[in-house]
Amino acid sequence: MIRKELLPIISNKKIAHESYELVLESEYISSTAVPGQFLHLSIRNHTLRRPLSIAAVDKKNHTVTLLYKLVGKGTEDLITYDTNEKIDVLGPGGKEFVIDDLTENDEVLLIGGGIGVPPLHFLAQKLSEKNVKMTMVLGFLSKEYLFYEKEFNELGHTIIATDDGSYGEKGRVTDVDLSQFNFKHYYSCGPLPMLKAVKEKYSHIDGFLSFEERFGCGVGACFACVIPTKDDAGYKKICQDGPVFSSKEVLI
Amino acid sequence: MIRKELLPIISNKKIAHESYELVLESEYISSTAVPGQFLHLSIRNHTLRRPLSIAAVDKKNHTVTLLYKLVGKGTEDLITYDTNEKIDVLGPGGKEFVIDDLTENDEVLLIGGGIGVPPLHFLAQKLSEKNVKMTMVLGFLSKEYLFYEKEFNELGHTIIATDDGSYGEKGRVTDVDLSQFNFKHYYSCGPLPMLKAVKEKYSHIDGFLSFEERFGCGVGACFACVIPTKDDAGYKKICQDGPVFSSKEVLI
Amino acid sequence: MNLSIQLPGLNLKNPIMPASGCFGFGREYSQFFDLNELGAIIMKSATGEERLGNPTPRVAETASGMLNAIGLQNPGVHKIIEKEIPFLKKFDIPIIANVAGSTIEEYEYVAEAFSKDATINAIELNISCPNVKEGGIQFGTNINMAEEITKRVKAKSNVPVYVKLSPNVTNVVEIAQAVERAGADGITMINTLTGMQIHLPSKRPLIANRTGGLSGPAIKPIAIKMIYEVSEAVDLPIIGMGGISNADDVIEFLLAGASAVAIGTANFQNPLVCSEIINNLPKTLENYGFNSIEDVIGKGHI
Amino acid sequence: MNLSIQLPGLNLKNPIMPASGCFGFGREYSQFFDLNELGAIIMKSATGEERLGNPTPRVAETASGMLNAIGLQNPGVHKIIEKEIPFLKKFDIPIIANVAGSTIEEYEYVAEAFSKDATINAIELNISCPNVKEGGIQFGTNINMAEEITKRVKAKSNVPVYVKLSPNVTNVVEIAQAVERAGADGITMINTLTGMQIHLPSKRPLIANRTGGLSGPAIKPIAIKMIYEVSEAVDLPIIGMGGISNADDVIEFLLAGASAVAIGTANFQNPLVCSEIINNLPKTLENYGFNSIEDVIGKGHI
Ligand SMILES: Cc1cc2nc3c(=O)[nH]c(=O)nc-3n(C[C@H](O)[C@H](O)[C@H](O)COP(=O)(O)OP(=O)(O)OC[C@H]3O[C@@H](n4cnc5c(N)ncnc54)[C@H](O)[C@@H]3O)c2cc1C
Ligand SMILES: Cc1cc2nc3c(=O)[nH]c(=O)nc-3n(C[C@H](O)[C@H](O)[C@H](O)COP(=O)(O)OP(=O)(O)OC[C@H]3O[C@@H](n4cnc5c(N)ncnc54)[C@H](O)[C@@H]3O)c2cc1C
Ligand SMILES: Cc1cc2nc3c(=O)[nH]c(=O)nc-3n(C[C@H](O)[C@H](O)[C@H](O)COP(=O)(O)O)c2cc1C
Ligand SMILES: Cc1cc2nc3c(=O)[nH]c(=O)nc-3n(C[C@H](O)[C@H](O)[C@H](O)COP(=O)(O)O)c2cc1C
Ligand code: FES
Ligand code: FES
Repeated sequence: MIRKELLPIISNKKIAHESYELVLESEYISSTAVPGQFLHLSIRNHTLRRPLSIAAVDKKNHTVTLLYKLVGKGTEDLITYDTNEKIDVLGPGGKEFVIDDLTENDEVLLIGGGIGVPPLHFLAQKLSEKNVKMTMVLGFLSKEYLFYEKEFNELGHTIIATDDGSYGEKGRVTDVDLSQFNFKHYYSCGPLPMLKAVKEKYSHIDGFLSFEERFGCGVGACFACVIPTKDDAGYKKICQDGPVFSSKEVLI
Repeated sequence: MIRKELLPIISNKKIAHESYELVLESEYISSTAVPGQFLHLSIRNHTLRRPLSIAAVDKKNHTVTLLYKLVGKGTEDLITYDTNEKIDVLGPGGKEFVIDDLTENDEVLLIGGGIGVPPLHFLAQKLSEKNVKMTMVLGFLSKEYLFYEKEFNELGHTIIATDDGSYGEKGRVTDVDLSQFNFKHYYSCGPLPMLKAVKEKYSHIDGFLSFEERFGCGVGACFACVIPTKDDAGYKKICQDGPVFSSKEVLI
Repeated sequence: MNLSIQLPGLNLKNPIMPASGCFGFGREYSQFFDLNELGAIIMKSATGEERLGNPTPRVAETASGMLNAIGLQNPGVHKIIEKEIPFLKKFDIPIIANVAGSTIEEYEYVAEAFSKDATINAIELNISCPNVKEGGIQFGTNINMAEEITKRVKAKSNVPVYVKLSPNVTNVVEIAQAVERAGADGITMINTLTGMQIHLPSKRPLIANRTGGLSGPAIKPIAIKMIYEVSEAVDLPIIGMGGISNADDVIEFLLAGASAVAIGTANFQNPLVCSEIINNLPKTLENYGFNSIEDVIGKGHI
Repeated sequence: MNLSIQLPGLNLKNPIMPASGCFGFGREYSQFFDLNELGAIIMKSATGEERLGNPTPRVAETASGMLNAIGLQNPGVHKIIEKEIPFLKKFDIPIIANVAGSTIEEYEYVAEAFSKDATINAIELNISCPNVKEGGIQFGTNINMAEEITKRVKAKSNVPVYVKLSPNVTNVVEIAQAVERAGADGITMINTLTGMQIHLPSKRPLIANRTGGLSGPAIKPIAIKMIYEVSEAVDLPIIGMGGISNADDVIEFLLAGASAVAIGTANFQNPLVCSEIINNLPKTLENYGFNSIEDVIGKGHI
């Protein structure tokens, strides 16, 4: 269930070019959130909240980690929050990446691009607990945008790709050749063009995609965030039915 | 000349019921401001600045003191500023209380009510330097609203009046009998009804009145703050030609 | 303090209700507070058939406000009666059905369908939606069409009809008088003002529909002015809306002449805002020296 | 980067100018920066005779905006020519005289007087002031009157005439087309939206005139939308205004179709805002990949 909480900020620091890590304290969210879910942050002087995926939780220390990119007015103001402050948060929201049918030694693929990388880290944490075999392909604009490489390496086989080749493999995440693997599922999050390419390249695999859209309410009431689907309704709400959808249900 | 400065806040504390003291650091303002002038403060999230009279300056330590009453949204947000912060200020603005024709031992009357008291303190500081004999009548709603009594007593003969009689003399500042004195000038600041009563009671004396109005620009450009006057123009701007006017020129 | 107020068809325990389209059909917000606290609920606009609305992005943030171009997406009047109203029935609050359409016939059809459902207490006639190609605002910006559609919908409705006015007009008073002539039981105002935001990185209107409806605190002064004028020109009760986010705002709308208020955009920032305002209202009314809601209505007029 | 732009009668070194009524006649702001930095200056509205305006309070703060009801206070066209223009003459910037009045005859009289002064480069015809009983907005909200007054004033003017449009209309495009037919050389938009704020402690409209004009960032989406539509419907250059407070806003207005912009309310918060925007403009244009002002105008259209 979504709760409205005023959360203490443990830290809010830069981790790469235009990229920041925000750690919040919340016993409720750290103990109930699942990979794929997001928090909806109220940033001072902004009419609308901003959605950010949960990148990690620490049940023992009751912390929740968010990773965000500086893209506009809201995130510009978010970086000004200090450790001693509190921030108003709605969450956890949305549906998770489906992993219950996975068992030990199943092979899965995680593909993330830019600000789509964060939710995959939380997912990788959970999958490693299940001892699922992961191959993770993470795409960044260039070396300076790279973050969390160490954290991902600790969780499994990680391949970094940069558009300009300044680090790791040069090119897009879908250019990486993984034909030797036999994946049961793929999990992907990133910009729409990337998600389309992934869905196309791995059309033979049951995959799960996490989408983004500009939110109004973030709880399913305003119809701001719909995405076309194959069912009779013809649409689903990203904030409530998503952000994660099966590759088979969405029309993109 | 009016300057736009970002000033460090030395202190911002409560001094009486709904009444606060804000001390700012500014070499420019502390060394150039004269009694009767005001500062125009930019308070975060407010489209319009808020005018506050200068209540005291300390040339040695480069500080400027403002005293303000909590009356609405702007002042509610002003009390949230901390010592480590800075605040955007325009000033000093407006014309001063005329005192150059006063010489040692001249007798003058200062009458202030509520948030009209602050500018009189700065004036009293200047007059005491000139060894002018002052009688100061300060009106407050009740005892809990009383502030700066000690400061005024140190500068001269001070009479406190409260509407409910909870402290000092009961009644309005114009009820106080001062017939034994022979004042050369009076200087007054406070709510309009009080200024009218003062102007009427002391019509035989050349006085100076400080007025308030809702400001737009605060520099004389927008015509938001006009007050009717006897000259052919028929009006003057409180922010630029005032806030202090001679009792002979204004029509109230 | 007694917060109740009686309006045609609406027995309100307090004057606070969520605005159409900002509260869905209540389900999502019922996880944040007990909907029984509300004075009433206004449902999202309903059309004759299901509508998928406009392409996304549908919302954008503006200074103290937001733009939206949802485009009346809704499952259609019958699915609403079948699937949503049974949920709302469980609460002891008046239900206002918001009626929209592309043609007068569609409006009539939707109003008639809702009128057959005994749980609907009143109809809000939305002739002011700026985000659809046909219908909506075109009915709300023309005196004759506003009068005509109100008459026709009234004839098909067996519950009181509140007409929702658009602020995108030269003279809102004329429109209000027209719907009064046509037999409206009340007025709700204001709907959103048409606006646009251009997204600099892409050099294109941010909202896919290009224009959207402006709502939030930014438009409050416009709503107050229009309600103030309309309340002096017509004898109909007004449900006021436009930028309300706290109890002080509610009192400002009542002073301007509204008899109750609806809260829209503020729900997105704070899902508990309706509940919090209802709880703060008695204390706030007291602070300003009022003893009841009736005591405040229209008292801001000179 | 070259920020210059040529408009009828106006050779602008950059597209930034203060909006009428928010910068007086320049004197006060000249103590904050060198007025020669400006692209041009628009003077406060002038009437035939001196006017004392409305009673105070005349301004109130709103969410991301403000209300004003100055009521066209000004010393009258002759005193302005005699006392104010000599001061502005000292600067090397185009001067736009804003013309107002209660009757068409008064508008003609003021325009003619300014036309006789060689230092005036253009006239801004204010048919959109919401704060005076007669004249002003009534001319700007009626197609025929807008056309008529534009024709008549054009006939008396020997400098280009820019007509200032009111946003308080159902269809601003019709008004824009009417003034184009009447021979206007350009359009300036938008003037303020009529609004009201009720002061809770006194239970009365805060502004003595009751209603006032809403300006500031709150109205920017409405200005952008109207400029976007008008620029597609007429062939006249548009000077855009409404809530501009930084260089990004300027680019948004140019993308919407404005050829230059005016800055009003923002001057009150920051007396240096025009100067700062002019200094930031080259860098900001570069960031978004533009090489000139021409390069941006109207590029936000799909
Ligand atoms: C479910 C969900 C999870 C997300 N998780 C993350 C995350 O973990 N880390 C992260 O950095 N970002 C994430 N985003 C995107 C993030 O919400 C936006 O980048 C942010 O709201 C931008 O706010 P702003 O005010 O800074 O930018 P704005 O000024 O609003 O816009 C600046 C740019 O950001 C883009 N943008 C704005 N809002 C969104 C949005 N809702 N979705 C996608 N793009 C947007 C716009 O295209 C624009 O170019 C997520 C979005 C959703 C819907
Ligand atoms: C030249 C000048 C000097 C001033 N000096 C002081 C001072 O030293 N100390 C002090 O406490 N106040 C002073 N004031 C008044 C002060 O500016 C207002 O109280 C303040 O702006 C209120 O802002 P707000 O947002 O809190 O109140 P708002 O929410 O704007 O209004 C709340 C109440 O304050 C009153 N008010 C608002 N603005 C003004 C104004 N400009 N003038 C008078 N009343 C107003 C309104 O009537 C209203 O009832 C001065 C005003 C002027 C013009
Ligand atoms: C996202 C959104 C969706 C809306 N949908 C509708 C709608 O379907 N029908 C309607 O009559 N009004 C709709 N409105 C208008 C609101 O009901 C209300 O009139 C307007 O937003 C002003 O109130 P506010 O400032 O409190 O939001 C919508 C507003 C928003 C923000
Ligand atoms: C205090 C004030 C006074 C104004 N006076 C005039 C005026 O005399 N003539 C005029 O045409 N517009 C006048 N305006 C309108 C502005 O020129 C401008 O059109 C409007 O404020 C929108 O721009 P902004 O949001 O940048 O302020 C005035 C605006 C304000 C705030
Ligand atoms: S953001 Fe409101 S329904 Fe998804
Ligand atoms: S406040 Fe603008 S002229 Fe005085």
